[in-house]
Amino acid sequence: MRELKLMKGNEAIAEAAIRYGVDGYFGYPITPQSEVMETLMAMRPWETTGMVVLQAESEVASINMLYGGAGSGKRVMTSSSSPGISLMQEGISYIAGAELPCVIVNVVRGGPGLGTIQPSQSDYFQAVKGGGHGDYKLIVLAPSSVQEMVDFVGLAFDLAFKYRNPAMILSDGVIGQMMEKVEFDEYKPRWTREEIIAKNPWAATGKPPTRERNIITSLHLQAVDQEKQNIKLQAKYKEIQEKEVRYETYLCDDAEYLIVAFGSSARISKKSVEIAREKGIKVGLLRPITLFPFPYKEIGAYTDQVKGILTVEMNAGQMVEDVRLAVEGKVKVEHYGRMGGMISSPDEVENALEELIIGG
Amino acid sequence: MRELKLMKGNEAIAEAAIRYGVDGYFGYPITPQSEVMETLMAMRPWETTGMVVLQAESEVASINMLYGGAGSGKRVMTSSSSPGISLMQEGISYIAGAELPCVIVNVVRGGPGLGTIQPSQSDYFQAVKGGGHGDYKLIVLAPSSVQEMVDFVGLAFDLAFKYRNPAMILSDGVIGQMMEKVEFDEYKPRWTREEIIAKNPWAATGKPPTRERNIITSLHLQAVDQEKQNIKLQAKYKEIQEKEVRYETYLCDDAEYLIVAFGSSARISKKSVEIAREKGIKVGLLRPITLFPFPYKEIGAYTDQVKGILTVEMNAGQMVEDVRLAVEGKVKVEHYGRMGGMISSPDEVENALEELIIGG
Amino acid sequence: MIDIKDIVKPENLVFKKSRVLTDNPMHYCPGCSHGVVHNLIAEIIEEMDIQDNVIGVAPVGCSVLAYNYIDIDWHEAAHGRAPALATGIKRLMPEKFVFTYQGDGDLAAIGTAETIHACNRGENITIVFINNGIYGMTGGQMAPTTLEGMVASTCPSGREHARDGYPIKITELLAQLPGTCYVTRQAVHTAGSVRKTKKALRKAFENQTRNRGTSIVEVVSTCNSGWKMSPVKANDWMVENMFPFYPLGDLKDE
Amino acid sequence: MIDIKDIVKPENLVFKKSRVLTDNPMHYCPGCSHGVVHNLIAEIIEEMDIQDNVIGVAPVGCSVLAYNYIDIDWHEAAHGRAPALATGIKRLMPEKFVFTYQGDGDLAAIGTAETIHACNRGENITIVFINNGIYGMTGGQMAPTTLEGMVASTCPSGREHARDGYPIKITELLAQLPGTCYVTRQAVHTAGSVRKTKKALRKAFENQTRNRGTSIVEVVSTCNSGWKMSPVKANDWMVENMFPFYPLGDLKDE
Amino acid sequence: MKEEIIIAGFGGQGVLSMGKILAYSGVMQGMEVSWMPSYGPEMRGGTANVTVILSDEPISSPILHEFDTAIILNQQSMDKFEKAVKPGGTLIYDGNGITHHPSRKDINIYRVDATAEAVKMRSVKTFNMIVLGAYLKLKNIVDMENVLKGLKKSLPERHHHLIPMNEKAILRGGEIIQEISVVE
Amino acid sequence: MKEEIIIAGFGGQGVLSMGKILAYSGVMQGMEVSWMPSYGPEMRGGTANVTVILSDEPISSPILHEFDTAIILNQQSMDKFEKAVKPGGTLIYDGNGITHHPSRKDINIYRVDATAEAVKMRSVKTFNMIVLGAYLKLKNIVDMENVLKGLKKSLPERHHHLIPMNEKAILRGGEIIQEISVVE
Amino acid sequence: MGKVRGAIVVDTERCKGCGLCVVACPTDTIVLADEVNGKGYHYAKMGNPEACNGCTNCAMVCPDSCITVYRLKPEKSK
Amino acid sequence: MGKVRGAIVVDTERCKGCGLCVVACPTDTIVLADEVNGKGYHYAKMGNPEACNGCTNCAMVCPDSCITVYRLKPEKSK
Ligand SMILES: Cc1ncc(C[n+]2csc(CCOP(=O)(O)OP(=O)(O)O)c2C)c(N)n1
Ligand SMILES: Cc1ncc(C[n+]2csc(CCOP(=O)(O)OP(=O)(O)O)c2C)c(N)n1
Ligand code: SF4
Ligand code: SF4
Ligand code: SF4
Ligand code: SF4
Ligand code: SF4
Ligand code: SF4
Ligand SMILES: [Mg+2]
Ligand SMILES: [Mg+2]
Repeated sequence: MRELKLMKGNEAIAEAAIRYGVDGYFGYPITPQSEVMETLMAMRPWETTGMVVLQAESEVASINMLYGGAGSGKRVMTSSSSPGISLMQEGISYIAGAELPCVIVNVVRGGPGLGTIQPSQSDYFQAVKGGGHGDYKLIVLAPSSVQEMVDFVGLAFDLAFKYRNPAMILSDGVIGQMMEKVEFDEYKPRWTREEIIAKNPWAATGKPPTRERNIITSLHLQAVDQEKQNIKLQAKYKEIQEKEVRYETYLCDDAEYLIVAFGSSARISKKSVEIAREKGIKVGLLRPITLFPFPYKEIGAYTDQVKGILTVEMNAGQMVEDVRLAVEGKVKVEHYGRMGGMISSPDEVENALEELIIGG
Repeated sequence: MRELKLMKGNEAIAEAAIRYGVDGYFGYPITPQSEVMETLMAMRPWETTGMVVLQAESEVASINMLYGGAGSGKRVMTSSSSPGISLMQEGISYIAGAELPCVIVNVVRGGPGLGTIQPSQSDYFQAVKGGGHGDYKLIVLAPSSVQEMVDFVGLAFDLAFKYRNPAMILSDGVIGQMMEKVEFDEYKPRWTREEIIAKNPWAATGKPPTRERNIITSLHLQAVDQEKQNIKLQAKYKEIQEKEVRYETYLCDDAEYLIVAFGSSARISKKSVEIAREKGIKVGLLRPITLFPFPYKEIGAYTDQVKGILTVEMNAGQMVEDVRLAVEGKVKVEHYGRMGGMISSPDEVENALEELIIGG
Repeated sequence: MIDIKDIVKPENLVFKKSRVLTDNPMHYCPGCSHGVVHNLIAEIIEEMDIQDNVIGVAPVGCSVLAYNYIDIDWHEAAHGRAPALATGIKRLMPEKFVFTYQGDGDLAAIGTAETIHACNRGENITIVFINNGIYGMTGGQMAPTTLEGMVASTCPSGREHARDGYPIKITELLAQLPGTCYVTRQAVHTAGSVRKTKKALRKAFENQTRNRGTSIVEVVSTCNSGWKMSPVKANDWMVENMFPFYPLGDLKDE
Repeated sequence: MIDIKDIVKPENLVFKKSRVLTDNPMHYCPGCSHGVVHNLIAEIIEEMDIQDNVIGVAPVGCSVLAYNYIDIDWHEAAHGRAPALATGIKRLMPEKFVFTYQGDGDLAAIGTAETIHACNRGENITIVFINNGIYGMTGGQMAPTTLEGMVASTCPSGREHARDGYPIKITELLAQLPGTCYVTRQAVHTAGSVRKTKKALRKAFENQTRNRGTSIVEVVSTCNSGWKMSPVKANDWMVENMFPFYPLGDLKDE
Repeated sequence: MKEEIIIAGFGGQGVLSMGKILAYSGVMQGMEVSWMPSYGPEMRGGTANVTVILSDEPISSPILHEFDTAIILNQQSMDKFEKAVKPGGTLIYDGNGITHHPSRKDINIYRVDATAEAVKMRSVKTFNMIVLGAYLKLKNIVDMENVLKGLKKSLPERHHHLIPMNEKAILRGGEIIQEISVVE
Repeated sequence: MKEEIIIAGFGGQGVLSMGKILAYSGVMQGMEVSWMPSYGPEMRGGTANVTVILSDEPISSPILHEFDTAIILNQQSMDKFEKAVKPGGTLIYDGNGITHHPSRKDINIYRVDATAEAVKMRSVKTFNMIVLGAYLKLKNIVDMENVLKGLKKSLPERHHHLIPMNEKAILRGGEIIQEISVVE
Repeated sequence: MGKVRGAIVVDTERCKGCGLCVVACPTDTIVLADEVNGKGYHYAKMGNPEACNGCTNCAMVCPDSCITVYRLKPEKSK
Repeated sequence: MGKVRGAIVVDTERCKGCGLCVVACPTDTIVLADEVNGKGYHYAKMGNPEACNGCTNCAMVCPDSCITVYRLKPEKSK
């Protein structure tokens, strides 16, 4: 039986990590996500599952501890919020270049700079286009409930290991701080040493006489080797784009208009859809769950059906570019968003739909 | 009379900085741009113009020295290459949030991770979409000759101060390492203390009794204040988008096809245009000089004229998204690029044009 | 009997809030040491008459809002990077007094490299270091200077060195760098200690006129919120537990 | 007379390249100290019979390609971050021998915070620190350990402390952290010094079985390319100039 | 059934935990719930508030701009949230420290002097339970049995001995709530 | 007029500075020039090469895949660049250390034993000037006067006393170049 | 010569009732009020005004600069 | 009892001619060849083979592990 609790997103993701058999967490405090590490430290998983929890001296250190840990073939995770994630960009690029699986949680707050600690979605570009240098992609999952904070821990690790690619859970202050009912699976045992070696033959676990040495690296001094690596990476990203798109629709079947929104904006937009429907406006909600891979095709398919699309984001308009790329000018696409920690009300969104899309 | 020299891009940008009256340079060695600081150290501008040159302990320190220096209302500059620029993302976001002018040079190399030191353009997304957190924009200039490395120092500073916004010169290993003829202007004097205070009344230069204290900050604890700041920033970016687009065209008047390329890819593509023209293919080249603001409208205007657009980039396809956003599905847009430090030959590009656009 | 009214007269004034402090009420928790140190800095600026010639750098931490209270030009810094900012500022404006105001998480964790290298270069700045053994702003997590056994939200059963590392005496390390000229550790829990800290701060600021290198004043402080004690109790706890590990006094004065 | 042939026989073998070294020719410049230290590490791994149980972490620097030469599992690190990687690795696999192999730019500039905090936590790892007083890989820029007056491409008229800061004795600082158990400074310019360094490295690796904290072996090295001297000249210059400032010997052995 | 509540007061008044107990009670009753605090502001002191939603159906937005009920525990919160009560909704407040009493005519207003009562009961810590009791008396959306279960779930094991005291406070709250003005 | 040249050899053979002097000579002659080195590879030793373009018109791409002339100074470079000479183009090489001599029939091949000559002239450092002299003898694209100006411009002031020695080496290069096979 | 007399004026609205002045006062002059100020704090006040000698200790340790101190020069005191 | 005799074998293709072995050899056994190897380096070789006592100093300081050392046990030497 699944266990029912009332929990904050940040607490839930911590407990989910322990239950999923994560091997290590490395992090540094920052609002609005400090409860992740606090919960782990309070639960003392090193006494139960054997999970390691360590407070690093900075986010730069955290991400590089993750880099080391991931190279061991173990399940490792960090969490932070926007400024801390910016500090991790070099490390993230290395991890992506070395093709290591790991999970990075960003509980986004408003920027730029020190900004505010209130919720935001303004790190979309950073997460999906690559905030670090070089051509790489993270697998990006956007939870919109505390339950998904829990469920996506497992999903993120599964995808990360399947593709040997870092995965990011792009959450925000709303999901991190709110409490909801949440159900947990039973504890899963951590992988044994033998399982790790069997599943991750590439891992640097000590070179036995039976194999060549394993080298975890992102370095390819010669351009021709680097290009080969880039081609390999791009092929992988293409495969992910083809196979791993996840999204959810709500009242889209007869929709004449579409709202596209992720994470907590999608929750708010759901209510806006209800308000609009009450007014007789046929609008549906498409919620991308994976931000990379983005549901380009799936959104593109609606261009025959709908007359306009509104993206709702807590930022100045970021995902809207991907939606525009998806529809290729076939229908009107507009963006509505509050910024800097302000959160739209469902009514505002509904108004925006009427003004920008239906009326506009 | 302008002075004529034969110089590497990296050397030229250093000399240009001194001549333009830059006040401070802070940097950390990394290939392929270490000559910037080496040239400055060899030229000892502190003995002539009074410019400060300091080797920082890291790129994190460099960008934060820049943050401090920029807050003084002075002209400050740093340079690095891809991994180093990734480390600067938090600082860049702060500088953008605090609305400070400064110039950051990225001599891009192939990534992700440690990658290769060979030239690349794979930091386009990072530069224009925001590698750091929060909604912000850099003014991004892409030189395609050593002369432009020189000229864009002045342009970048002028735009940076005009809009109180960090500007990036997005170069690459080709432009940084190649020598070409280059002409320099006369030395300009550095701003005097009085000029600085007059031009930059916001600068933290010590609070006289005659004004309120100046506070350089990106912090807005209350969401409503942060949103105000974000709205202000977005208005500024919009103004920049409207007023500061710069690009160059080559043989576009009668073009049936268009190549869009920036930086050193544009040089190569120019030759490809010539090759294609010799074959009787009517192709032109549009070279965005400002990557933000991107010439969306200007490229969009060609959709009535051309049958297809090829973007040529030394990456897996980044600027191509902006070109697609510009044309809104009206003409076919494809990307051609080598990666990881490999450089297309003009013939390859010309072939790609025939295959992907004309034939495809 | 003398009436209070007879005493409370302008000519009898012996102590009032510095005019370099603004009237904004401070956001700090009741009893927070930050406020006391703010006052001292304001007083010194007033006494040295350098209000128009000083620039403060406040990184993230409870005191990032110091700019609301001390009436001078300020620069916010990213967490840990104040010494780098101060380097940029001071190198470009060597005639200004430049100081950083850093917490222990800031100076001794994320900003370790920037702090050590600014000191090693002997940047001619003043570093004010508020060591309250905890991350105040983010709600009481373990800091690099948290004592062994001390409870924080990320070491809820007390710091254990095997897991969490040792409390770091960063000031002792900085004192060994040839770039530092004055390194001292003080406190502000009694009037006497406040007086000493003020002297130390004054010297640390005055050193900038002599271009002797970096001056550092550590103030062993309380964070009663993070420590989950009353302000008075926190002072006692500090005397009993922090002082033995972080003994007060000059570490270097050249 | 004995013929060479009579001597060169398997039974007379007294020294050969460790089998833990691969056959790849090293990319290092002629005479580079990195090669000597690589050999020693390979020999120790062979002698301790831990080839299947050791993980090396090599950050950017000339030795980032160490993985081509020492035949063990390796992990590349970002510039300065090897101690953080090693922390991640060792915490998750405490049964493995984990070492970092860092240059002076790496360990003492960009990686200052990671190095100090790994040592302060007493991570049970071995740090091999190649101090050649310069940034070798990027072509000879000033390092934090570059001596005063020493020429590098970013201090072409010699390091001046007023502009460039002082050379930093980071090893002395690390020795003071309670987390370190063994801190020593060695060299590899003569057969005798090579023998001593080997002993030191062996102890530093063996310490991991005793979980005593961090062991650090600094090797004062040459970078004849960066120094623009012949390898032989570079050794002499090192003895004359580096050793007085970075004296050899144990700084801590607990 | 759906009830959207804001509880607002000083940090330290137990606003968040009151909301949590209420939310947990809803869970025990088999309802959907959400609890969303005002967090931060990475600074000390100041006000705190929490939005609690109890509903029979899945909750879309945990963040609201108007409420069925506002429970208001200081003047700053009164200034901010009186106007956020839906017409016909309910406002409950503690009179302590309130200088501008609520004046809307289109909402139901109740007062519970929990601060004073807590002092009387010599257990300042149960202040928030008195308020909760007042609310529960008024809005009968969760059964007492489930409230006690919720209380138990949200208190750490080591504080379970405090449950009887809290129960008493909840009941007391129900007794002392006063109607100020009610819209018919 | 346009001449696209690659000069390739060991690091340390003065490949880059030979290219720089050639390019500077072009500048002195009023031509457009570009000089693009193989840089890095953030590691020591290995080979070095530089692409120099001299042209009457603006230069589009500084990076080429085939060349009018290849000047080849070691075996590795021979393996890499013999095939990159345009048909009808020119290959000049130093025979020292070359085990596989160039064999193409569609290009002009010349040999200049500059290593040997430099040893003879007791000035190993002028090796690259001998090679340059050989090239200039063959391809008369820049006047000697401008070459000397270029030399002066590219040497730091403190090395100007070396100019006469270098001039001698350039002239000597012109004398010792041997034709191996020439396409008519 | 009479005893030195002092007095303090507390900015009661700024005061956060931390009690540090109470402890710092050598003469036990200060107490925290039973009433609270607008922010809900039991502010500091002179409980025993005669005792104050104007030593300024309280003001120096006050984190919120709430205290102004006056001292009557002994020669002026009667 | 005869003098200890040794000999070294240099992997001349790996050798980079750095000369460190030459300096390290206590018996001046090693010289750099006039010829160069495939990479252009003047490789090390025994110039004075009789002098070698097999002390391994040269091998220990060689950065490129080019040197293998053999030693004839004294009792075996004639
Ligand atoms: C890059 C980054 N990481 C983390 C944070 C969150 N943060 C803000 S202040 C702080 C630490 C505060 O502790 P300290 O420096 O000791 O100052 P105090 O509040 O105790 O005075 C942290 C971790 C941040 N703002 N930026
Ligand atoms: C973030 C980052 N900054 C800079 C560099 C460039 N870089 C590579 S190695 C190095 C320093 C090498 O010096 P050191 O650590 O002393 O090693 P050595 O080569 O001397 O052995 C630098 C600056 C980089 N790769 N990454
Ligand atoms: S949290 Fe601590 S440091 Fe911050 S204001 Fe409160 S008492 Fe002061
Ligand atoms: S540059 Fe220096 S450290 Fe690097 S390989 Fe050459 S000699 Fe060694
Ligand atoms: S020290 Fe200041 S804030 Fe604290 S109680 Fe006394 S007057 Fe009030
Ligand atoms: S001035 Fe001195 S005696 Fe008077 S109240 Fe303050 S501390 Fe007490
Ligand atoms: S030390 Fe090694 S590489 Fe150097 S010359 Fe001797 S054998 Fe050759
Ligand atoms: S073994 Fe000893 S004696 Fe023989 S060559 Fe080597 S160093 Fe010289
Ligand atoms: Mg602190
Ligand atoms: Mg080095």
